[in-house]
Amino acid sequence: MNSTILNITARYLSPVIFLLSLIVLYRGHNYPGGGFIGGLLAVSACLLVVLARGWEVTESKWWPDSITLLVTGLAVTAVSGILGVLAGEAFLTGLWLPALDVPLLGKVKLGTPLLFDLGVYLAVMGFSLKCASALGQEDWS
Amino acid sequence: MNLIIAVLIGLLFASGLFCILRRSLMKLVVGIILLSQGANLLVFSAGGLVNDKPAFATADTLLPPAGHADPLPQALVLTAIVIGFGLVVFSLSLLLRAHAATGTDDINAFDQTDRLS
Amino acid sequence: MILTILASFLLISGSLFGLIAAIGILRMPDLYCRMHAATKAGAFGTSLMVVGLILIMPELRVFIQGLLIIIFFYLTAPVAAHMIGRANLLREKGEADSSET
Amino acid sequence: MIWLLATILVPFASALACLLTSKRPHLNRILGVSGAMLLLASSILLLMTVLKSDFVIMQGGSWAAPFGITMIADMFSALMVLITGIVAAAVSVYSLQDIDDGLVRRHYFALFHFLLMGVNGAFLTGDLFNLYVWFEVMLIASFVLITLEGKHDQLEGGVKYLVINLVSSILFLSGVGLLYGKIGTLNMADIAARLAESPDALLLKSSAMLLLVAFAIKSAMFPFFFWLPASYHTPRLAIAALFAGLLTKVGVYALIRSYTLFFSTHFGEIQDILIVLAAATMITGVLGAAAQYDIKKILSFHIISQIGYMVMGLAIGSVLALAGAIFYILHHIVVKTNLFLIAGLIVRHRGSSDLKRIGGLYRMAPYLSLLFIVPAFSLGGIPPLSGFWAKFTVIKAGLDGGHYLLVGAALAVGILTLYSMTKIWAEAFWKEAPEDLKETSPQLIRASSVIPCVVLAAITVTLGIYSAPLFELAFTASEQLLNPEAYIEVVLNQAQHHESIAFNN
Amino acid sequence: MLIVLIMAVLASGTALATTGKRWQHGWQCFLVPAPAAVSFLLVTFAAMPEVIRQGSIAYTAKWIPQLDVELALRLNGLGLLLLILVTGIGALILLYAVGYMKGHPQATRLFLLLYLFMFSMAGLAIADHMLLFFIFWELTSISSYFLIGFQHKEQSARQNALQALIVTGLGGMALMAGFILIAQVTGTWNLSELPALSGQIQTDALYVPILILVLLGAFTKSAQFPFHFWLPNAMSAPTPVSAYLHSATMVKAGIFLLFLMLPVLGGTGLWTWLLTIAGAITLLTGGAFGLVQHDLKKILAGTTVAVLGLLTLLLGIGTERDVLAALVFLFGHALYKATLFMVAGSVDHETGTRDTRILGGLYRGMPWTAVAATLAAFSKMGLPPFFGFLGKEYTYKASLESEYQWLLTTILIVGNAIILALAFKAAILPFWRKAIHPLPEKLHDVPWSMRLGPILMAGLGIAIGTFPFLIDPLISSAKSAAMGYSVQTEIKLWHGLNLPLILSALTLSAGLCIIVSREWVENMLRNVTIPGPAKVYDILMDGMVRFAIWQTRLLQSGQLRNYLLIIVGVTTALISFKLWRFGGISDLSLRGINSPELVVITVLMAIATLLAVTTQSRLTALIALGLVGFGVAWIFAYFSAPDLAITQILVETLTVVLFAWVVYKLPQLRTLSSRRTIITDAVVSGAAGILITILVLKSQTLQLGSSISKTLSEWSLPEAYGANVVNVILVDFRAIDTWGEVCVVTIAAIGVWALASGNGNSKDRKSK
Amino acid sequence: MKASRLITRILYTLEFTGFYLFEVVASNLRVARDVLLPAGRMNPGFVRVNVEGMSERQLLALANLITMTPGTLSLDIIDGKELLVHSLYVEDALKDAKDLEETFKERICRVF
Amino acid sequence: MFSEIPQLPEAVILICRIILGIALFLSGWRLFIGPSLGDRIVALELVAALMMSNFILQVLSSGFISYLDIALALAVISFLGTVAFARYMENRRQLP
Ligand code: NA
Ligand code: NA
Repeated sequence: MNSTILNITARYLSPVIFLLSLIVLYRGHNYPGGGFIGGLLAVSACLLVVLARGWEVTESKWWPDSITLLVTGLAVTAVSGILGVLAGEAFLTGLWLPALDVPLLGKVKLGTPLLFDLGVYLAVMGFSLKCASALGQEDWS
Repeated sequence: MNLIIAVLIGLLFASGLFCILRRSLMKLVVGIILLSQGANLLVFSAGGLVNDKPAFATADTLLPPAGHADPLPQALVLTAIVIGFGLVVFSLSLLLRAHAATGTDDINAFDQTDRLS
Repeated sequence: MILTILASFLLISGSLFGLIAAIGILRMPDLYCRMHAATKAGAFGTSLMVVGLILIMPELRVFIQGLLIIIFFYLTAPVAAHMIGRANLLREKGEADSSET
Repeated sequence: MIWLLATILVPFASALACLLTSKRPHLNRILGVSGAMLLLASSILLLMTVLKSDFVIMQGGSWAAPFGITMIADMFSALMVLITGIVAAAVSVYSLQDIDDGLVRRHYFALFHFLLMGVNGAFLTGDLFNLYVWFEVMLIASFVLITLEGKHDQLEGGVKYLVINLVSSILFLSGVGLLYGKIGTLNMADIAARLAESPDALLLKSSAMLLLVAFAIKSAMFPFFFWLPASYHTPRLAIAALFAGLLTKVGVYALIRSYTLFFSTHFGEIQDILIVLAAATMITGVLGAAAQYDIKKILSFHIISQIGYMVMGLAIGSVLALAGAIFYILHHIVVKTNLFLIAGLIVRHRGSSDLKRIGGLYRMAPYLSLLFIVPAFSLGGIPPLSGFWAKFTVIKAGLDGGHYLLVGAALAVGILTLYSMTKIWAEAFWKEAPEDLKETSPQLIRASSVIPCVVLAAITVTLGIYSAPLFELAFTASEQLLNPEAYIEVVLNQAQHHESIAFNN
Repeated sequence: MLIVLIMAVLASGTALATTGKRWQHGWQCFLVPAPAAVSFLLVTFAAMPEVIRQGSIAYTAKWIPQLDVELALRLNGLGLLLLILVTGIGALILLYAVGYMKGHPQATRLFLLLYLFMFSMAGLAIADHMLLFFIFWELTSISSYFLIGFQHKEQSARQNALQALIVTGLGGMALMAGFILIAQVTGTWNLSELPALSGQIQTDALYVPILILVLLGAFTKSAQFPFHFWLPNAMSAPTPVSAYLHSATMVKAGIFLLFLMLPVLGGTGLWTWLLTIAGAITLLTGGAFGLVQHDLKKILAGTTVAVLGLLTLLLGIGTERDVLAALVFLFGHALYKATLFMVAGSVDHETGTRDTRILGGLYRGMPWTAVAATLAAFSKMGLPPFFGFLGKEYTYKASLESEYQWLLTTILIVGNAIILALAFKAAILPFWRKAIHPLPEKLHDVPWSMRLGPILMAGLGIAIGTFPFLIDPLISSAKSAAMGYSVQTEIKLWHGLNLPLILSALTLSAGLCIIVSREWVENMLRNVTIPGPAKVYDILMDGMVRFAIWQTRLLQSGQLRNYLLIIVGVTTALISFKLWRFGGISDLSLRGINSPELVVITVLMAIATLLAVTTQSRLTALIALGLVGFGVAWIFAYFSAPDLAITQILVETLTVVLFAWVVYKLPQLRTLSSRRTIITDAVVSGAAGILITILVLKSQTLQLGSSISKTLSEWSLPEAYGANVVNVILVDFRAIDTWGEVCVVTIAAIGVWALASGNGNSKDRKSK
Repeated sequence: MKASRLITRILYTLEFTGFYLFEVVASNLRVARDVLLPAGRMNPGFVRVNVEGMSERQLLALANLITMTPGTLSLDIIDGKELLVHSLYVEDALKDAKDLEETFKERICRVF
Repeated sequence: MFSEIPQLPEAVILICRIILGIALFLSGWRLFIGPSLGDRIVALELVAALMMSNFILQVLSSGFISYLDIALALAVISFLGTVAFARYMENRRQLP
């Protein structure tokens, strides 16, 4: 039986948490955070929705498929490593773009380590969603 | 400070070990969790404990503050926490499945595979 | 100086409200009453401390994050209390049902 | 460097590809097998590179050596990676029949490749904590594989396997932590270099012991082997073969690596313990096998007893002994994998691996008899198969070092090994099939199940008759291990090189 | 190259044998034995002259230089003798086998194994490198294993095969160790170089172990007391196999080894004592065994054992005379014993029994076989002018010159008399006495392929006996090789009326006495039979299996708790021992406490931990664990690890959330253990915990050198563009770790999903 | 027109915020008193508030407000019509419900 | 990254810590004694709030603002935990 209050709260809160997770992901290189923490926050957002609306919500179209998340995440980590190899350096060598000045965000420095962190973010999300649905949805008998 | 943390780590290890020695399936998970908490704390404290000086580089000196905490064990523990997370969730699932399949929660009943008949 | 005193006052009273919440959940007779104490005083205490922090560390980051924490707290704490209370209600009802049958 | 990376990236990429295609089993199988073949190819290329230049090194992230993670292949690593490639190729082909579509859908091939990735990572890393990580990759993949079907006995065995190996991981982690706290570095070469300067620190000894126990559990040494006989006989035989071949050997690899590289200054203190453990491992393992009446269980216990010989090589510690141990590991991986695969064929023929319930294979499947004889007698140390040379080398090293009791144990265990192998032979092949079995017709066996066994058996015979090239490599590896200065210099000098670049920037 | 050619021909025989089933009719009978015959001819007419002229011919090729192993082959006189026997008798036996196995579904396998065995024996004869010798030695054991177990459907055959393998295998292990030690002492692996180095070996401290190890090898292979018991049991093999393996060749391998080692290890008191005593006991035991048997093959096996004992005894004394006697005896024995085994096989083949109590009057149906048997029996009895007579004469000659002449001579007389009686019993009686039972209706002689061999060899026995000079060059060259120096020998049939001749007569009369009173002797021996080494073997094997079962039950008890208790206990003990040994616990760091709420947190965590351990409620455990996790996060935060603290909080909560979903599907938390168990466990885990505490405290006091993280912190911002050093480590400095970690969680996700989504076959297993 | 509505809305919001803050402080002082002093005057019980016709957002705000104000705690919405409230000082359940409705409902509907 | 550590009497922080310590202990106590699940959840929630207060103090004592990040994360996740437990409490009676 779902609670209306929780439902509304989740509707407002989840996007905020999700946004927060992206911020945490991006800021991770300079502040506490990073792919793992960001990923877990994103999962929290998803789980909040699940808690509010039940597992049916995971069947909707926009719900992320956990295997895809996992594979994408892993692939992104590997790609960020292979880019280093393509540049003639060792695997996972950080390659950086020159710093950009972006309005609102200030100085932005983008590089493969951030890409790597993004991979971690996706994979962690995939992992947690997969586990959550396995534990929460299946009947285990 | 170290003494109290050290005792705590010892306690976590002892309790974890005690739990995995129990026959109740569920205690295994409890034990595994306690043990990995203990191990994480152990690695964390092995690098030395520093209060209130996280390893964040400041913009002016480009260095973390003098006497900052050792970031490396922290990174190791972070990896270990994540790995432990995966392992704990998997262990839990395994126990659930084992419980469902065998219909018992007594590990002593799990002796079909390697007892000499 | 005034700011320091004010901040100190806020910090200490924030902590005190935390303590009150703790005493509350220990002393109150039943779950609902305990929830009164925990939900109100817990959120309040922390918020006071955040305000104290903002006062003594006048930085944008502190302000934004502090505000975020307070808003978040005041948004979620009632919902959490509602969920617990509701669950408890349902549970009591369920127990009553099962004892009837 | 590219091949070193390839031996890890290829299984990784294969795993991802298999993950994505699990709903199409046919495609999944093709990807799984071709991934293994690619892995084999890159491991051969890695070995060739190592032959040319002694070491292949990659500093992860291009960070100078003790600061980033060093991946390095010396001869020992390269050989281990090669044998992994061989096992991978053989088992993947064997899996085509042994693993049904249901298991393929449960991501068998993805797990298979993740496991290989972990194994290769463990062989190639030059960083202690990174070794822990690869161990975990390997372990969790093996946990999943062992329980993949969810059968009763798999779950039972899996629980024991899991708990004991988790304890090992915890000990490993604690050991690494304490070691780091003590000497402030994780790079193995750097640890070695730093320890050489201050050899007698007490805490090192305790972390050395923690790591010893952790690796001893992984390599199923006495008295830490219990998880292995409890679980190895439960999964499908393709999976068991993979485990039997590779997993415990990663533990042995870690033991050898740590006690030749960075604990070499403490070797004297640990030698006695290793000798006792090696002898006890051999004996308890072989006696365990003697007590069993199921092919899979017999083979499982033999893994333990053979681990004893490998550790014996390490414990003796001479060039000859280590070369013998390395040769032993390589030979044993081939043989043991093959025996498990053949056990699978026996089960296919007879529907069981219980010696009391089967028989008559000598008449029924002469090709299988021959196929079994080769690895079985090789395991028993019958000349001129590979096992003989392995055993001979280790025993000779033992006699040269004056370890007479240890050698005595090794010889006696050799005979008992033969006893077990002939037990399987006599009961499964020679003995007449029990009445109730006579009518059962064997299941279809596809060529894809036989070819890997034949190839592995051919390797065993070749390694026996023409073992000189491999011994050449094993001796090179052994000398590299016992003279770690070159290794250390390669790792750390590169460091200085990079450091200068770093500061010039 | 010649040697290699001979080996190659034999190897080609192996290949031919795989098609052997087709070649069983008419002239095709010769196809299978042909390679053996060719190699025999090569040996006799190509190799022998060379060996006699040069002393030896050699061939060396590289093999495994890293282990000092090379393909060193060298054929000297001794090897030549063995090679002639192996190939010559082998060819005849193969011919016999073709007839014997006609129509047998597994004939091919037998031919194959016989060739394999022949190849190994030939290799033994020509190996110069000790390890090569050992390889062939083991190969003979293995091929004999398969041959003994040929009738594999019978349990006894399987058991006997195993017994032979275990006994000879043990000897083999000892031999390998002995060889390694010899190589260690002398620095060479080549057998031909050893006689010159014998002084070095015999003065070395390792001499006694070497001697014992080598003798173990030889004794087990040659069925010397107390390892003789496997040989009679090996008679479960088909007759051609028995004939070949257990008379002519394989058991001679041990004697051959003794010949080889005589100039290396021989000549010492220990050598003499060990060999003569073992030989004498074996001689008498073998004879006694033969006397109580009724099975033709068992009787023959008994005499084989006896003869092997006799040869060992001679080699134990080890002078030139003894060597000569041994060589002659060995050669003669090979010929007549192979004949007699084939005869026994033929009798079995035609009558269906080998029981001497039943057999009689066979000369009528099987005249050719009867003649061969009789000739061979005479040779065996040592009657002149048969080959056997020569052997016996030279034996007496040798023993009369030895130190304990009368004791040894008496033993030899008794032994020879028994052998004589056994020859009578096995080869004369079945043919020439009156038929006891009616013979089969159509008793006829065996096909000629089975006749040719016995007759040829029996005829050779009388030929050589009459014209012994025929073998002079061969025996001389063998003797030279055995002594380690060149000698010329002339073998004569007639030495005049001397003491040995009188002793021969004495032997004959003693033998006749035994024949006459054979029933009484049989009964007497049967009554005094004492449990022998065979019993010991059984007890040992049985004990081994029992011990194995006991040990496995004890260690692999199936109880996870026991496993963990052992692991934890041993680990704790090992580390505590190290700490105590090196005076570890004196300098612990015990710094003060300055944070009140950290104390509270720790105390709470401690209580929560204990609660998690003791509670019976799953939920309480879960919440207690959650509190522990929060506490850890608190500690992380307090000690400057914000990333860790956040991660810990998130992970902890998610774990609890995931748990909460299934908490009621989880098994109950029950206390199942007994009080005593609980106390034991508490003590062990408590000790482990205390140890960990001490280790942690120690880790804080000792620090060597500076940590690499200093550099990491320095590089973090300028080089890796990140202020958060921990994150930079995770995604850049040590990104490979993180990569692996991501793989771990991926795999874990697959695992959890696989465990959750159905259970394949677990349901039908459950009903079991 | 629009601007004036916006301004009124802002004013109402400010008023509401002030009210909310005051209630929060008051409620916490009350809690402090209840916790620290003997609980003689307490009379816990349930009160049902009619919330028919309120939008979801308004419902959320109402529940929140009730919880954060002195002595009351919203527990559940029953069939979308009634808000079940736990109160520490119940004198007359109906009257209390009326009070709550009057104090909060209008303010909330004005702002949200 | 690090701000200047504000000029606050050390005693203030110490007092706060002591108070929070006691509060923590008391809520821990409730956590242990329960008796109902709801009580425990409430206690755990309070522990989380007290932890957040502690992180605020830590900002003051270290000048490291990012401790607030932990507090924020804690706020998010503790809400999730509470909701999960509450859902679990509801469901429990439906399960056998
Ligand atoms: Na772990
Ligand atoms: Na293994």
